[in-house]
Amino acid sequence: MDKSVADLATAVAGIEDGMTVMIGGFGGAGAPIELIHALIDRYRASGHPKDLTIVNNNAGNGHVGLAALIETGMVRKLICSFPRSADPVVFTDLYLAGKIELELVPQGTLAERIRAGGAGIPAFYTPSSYGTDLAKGKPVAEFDGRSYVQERWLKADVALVKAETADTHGNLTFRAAARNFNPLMCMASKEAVVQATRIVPAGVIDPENVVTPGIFVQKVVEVAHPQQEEDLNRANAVYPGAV
Amino acid sequence: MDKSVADLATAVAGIEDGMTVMIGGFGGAGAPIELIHALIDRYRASGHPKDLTIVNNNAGNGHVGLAALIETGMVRKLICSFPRSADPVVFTDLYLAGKIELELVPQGTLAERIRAGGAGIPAFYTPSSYGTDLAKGKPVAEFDGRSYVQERWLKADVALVKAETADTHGNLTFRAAARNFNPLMCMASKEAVVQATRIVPAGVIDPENVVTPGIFVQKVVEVAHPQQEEDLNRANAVYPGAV
Amino acid sequence: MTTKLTNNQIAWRAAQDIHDGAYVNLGIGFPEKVAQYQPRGREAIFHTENGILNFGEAPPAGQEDWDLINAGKRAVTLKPGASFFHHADSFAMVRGGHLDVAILGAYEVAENGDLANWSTGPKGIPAVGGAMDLVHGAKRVAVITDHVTKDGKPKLLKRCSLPLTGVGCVTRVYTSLAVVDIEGGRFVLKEKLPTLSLDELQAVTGAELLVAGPVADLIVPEL
Amino acid sequence: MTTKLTNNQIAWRAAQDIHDGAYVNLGIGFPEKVAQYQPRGREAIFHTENGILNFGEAPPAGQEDWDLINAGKRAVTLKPGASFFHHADSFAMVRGGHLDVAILGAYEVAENGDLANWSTGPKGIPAVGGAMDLVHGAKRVAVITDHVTKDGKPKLLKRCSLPLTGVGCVTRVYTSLAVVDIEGGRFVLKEKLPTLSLDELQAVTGAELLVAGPVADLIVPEL
Repeated sequence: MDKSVADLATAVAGIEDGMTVMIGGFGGAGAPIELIHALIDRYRASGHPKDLTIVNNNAGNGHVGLAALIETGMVRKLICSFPRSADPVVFTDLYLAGKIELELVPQGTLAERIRAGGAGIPAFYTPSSYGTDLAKGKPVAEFDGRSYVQERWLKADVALVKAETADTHGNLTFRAAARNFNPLMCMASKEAVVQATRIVPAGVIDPENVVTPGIFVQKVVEVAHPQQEEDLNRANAVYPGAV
Repeated sequence: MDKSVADLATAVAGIEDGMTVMIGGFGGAGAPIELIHALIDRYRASGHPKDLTIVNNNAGNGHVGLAALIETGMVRKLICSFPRSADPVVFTDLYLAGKIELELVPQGTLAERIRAGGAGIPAFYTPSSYGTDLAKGKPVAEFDGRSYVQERWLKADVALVKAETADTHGNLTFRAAARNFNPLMCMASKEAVVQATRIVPAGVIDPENVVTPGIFVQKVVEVAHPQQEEDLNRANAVYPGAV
Repeated sequence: MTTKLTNNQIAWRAAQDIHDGAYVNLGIGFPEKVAQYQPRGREAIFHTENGILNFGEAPPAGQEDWDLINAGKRAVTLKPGASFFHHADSFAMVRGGHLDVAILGAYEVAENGDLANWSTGPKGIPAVGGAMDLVHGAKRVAVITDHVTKDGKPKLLKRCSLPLTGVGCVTRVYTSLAVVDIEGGRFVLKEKLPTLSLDELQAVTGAELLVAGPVADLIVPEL
Repeated sequence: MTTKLTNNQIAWRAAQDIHDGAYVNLGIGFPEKVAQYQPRGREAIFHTENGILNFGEAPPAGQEDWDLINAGKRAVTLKPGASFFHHADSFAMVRGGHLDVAILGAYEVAENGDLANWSTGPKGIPAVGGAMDLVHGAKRVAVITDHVTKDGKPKLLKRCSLPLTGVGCVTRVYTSLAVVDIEGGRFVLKEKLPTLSLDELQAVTGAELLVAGPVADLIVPEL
């Protein structure tokens, strides 16, 4: 079994018009910049994929990574918790112009909905957002005298994920807080596509230290020197362009 | 911060009559034999704690560990998925005599109910047990054309847990398949009491390799040479007795 | 009647349908035998509910590590690329549809796909384990079983009489006499022992066997 | 009116109530200051939603590791005993009641414990982050805030006018003028600046301040 693929273009080849794509990362930590840029390249060359629904905690920053994806015009809808960041002008302009949809989800609910999607739990109850505008239209129920909101699972066709080490079976480790949503998105997508700083033979990662077992991963591609969104933005990088 | 306690008796001192106690382990792997035996010692010396509700995957084997706890008469009710094992005569006899209650839960539902208890999710839906006797009396709901059973969280007053390495903050690693229910039970209990093969200073365990973060753990006690239920049973050990 | 397949032979037949790279859960007991008969050149990854992916054969007697066991509490070994995880993650794999195949034993299977394999009724100690989870989630849920009970009664039935493990969950049954698919709430015969007539097979089956296409000979090596 | 406390002084006061060994989440921005004022001899463990327990101060400029950030996306460092975990585990800590204290900022706090701190209304881009999760689950949810808005209007109100973050969730408010508890759906004054009269304080508070016991002087060092 070898889940590694040769290049980034092959890695993102399975994404089609109208798909839901989860993208890992919280801010720049764990953001799979190279996979996102490969997807932008494909769109610019072919006009596809478009009308994507993207799931991410944020709405991108500056003009690279997720922000660049949005700027390119491929994204129909964003599901996220915090689209207001340091420099999200790309999303802000499109949103205020009514050109992109937003589904705003509390961060913990977003994480749990994604986990539920991966774990086969179609719905669950959470206290988060009870009594607020974000609970409008959702079923509520009382358990042990307290009120809760029912939330539905969230699944995706594809997840784009950044890992530190991957083995050929797709077992993954992450780096520091770059872990964030990445393991959950692997679980919740039909095809989890992972860029890893290194790909090693099966057996190299200690079974005790595997964070995401390979069963949740379909493709891995090595990106030995991944770019960090924060560094790119501090250099005012623009993609495509002088990245 | 130092969550380590000096001895097993201190570790189990917080368990009172009528409490719900989760006990880690699947078969003998990850079963906190020494903590269980310390609890039996306390009961034999003082008559307390009694009327316990125990949550475990199984019903014990032979006459040590959980089986010995049940045999001692401290347990009013067992919540488990598989009380029929190699040698569960202790539970079998008491159950058939109507002297112990049983709540039978599918194994995956048991795990998820415990995680839900730890994660603040009061209820969730699962396909498991739909249409079976174990779903009787539980609410059902349809999502996307498929039927699901509503299950409630499961929490405990105390969890007895076996880990491999603990640090003074209560960060834990486990050993192989001895992990099983142990991390979940730490999450779902007010007081997670952990026996670890070694206790190390905070900072020794790589933050990447912590399986259970210390926030879920209240007490750790070192048991440098833990007994393995399977070995004890193969030697026909009986507790208390020639263990 | 013809000589039926042995359990090893049923397990062998089931193993032939496991594709390279498949993630597979084998139920406790008889289904565990399937792992022995993986076709050469194919690499399946075995999952056990208690938290291991990619475990291998039992170690030699005396070399067991009792922290390294499968759901049947038997000692196993690890293969390269193995991983450990807790029970909630393990059943996320099961319930979340990540397993390609689950192969289970059965007391009864009904033509509507219902399975009964956890309880023989109100007497004795009930015990369910992971069976009710495994029947939901795996992309393909198959059963391996003798075609009839020890008393000679059919195990493939119109409706189950014993307490159900799952509703409408089984898609293929490998028996000691035949391979039967469940399609649209009916048993569809796919393979049968060549020495057995359709009438003979129908006589020991508790619901109608449809023949919706060619019925292949069920040919299995001596094992 | 008397000189109000600076943000640093409000943060200092809030820090005095954090017990040794407490697990604490500090909201983005102003609440992050609380970490600087941990009393000597007490060790709190700080949690950040994006998956770190026991992080420490910012590294020197130029030595940032942008994979090691807090929920405010600022670079942090690690203290001994730190751990990393994914977002679902992180919010299990939050929602599951494992944090001892969450300290958040506020646009408005109501006497019934309602909090509004995520949206100033329908204009602009809505963004909620982890606030709606943090207000549920932590054993104690405290707010630090100026006592009034920049326009001098009360932020402690009978009922919130802005979109709610959580219902009945706040138990203590540290302001630039006072420390106020929420008990039984009422504001109960616990401490006030010694130079400020009760009437003066009431005049800038949008709901009645109960005095149900001794009111201590709110005394804070120069910072």
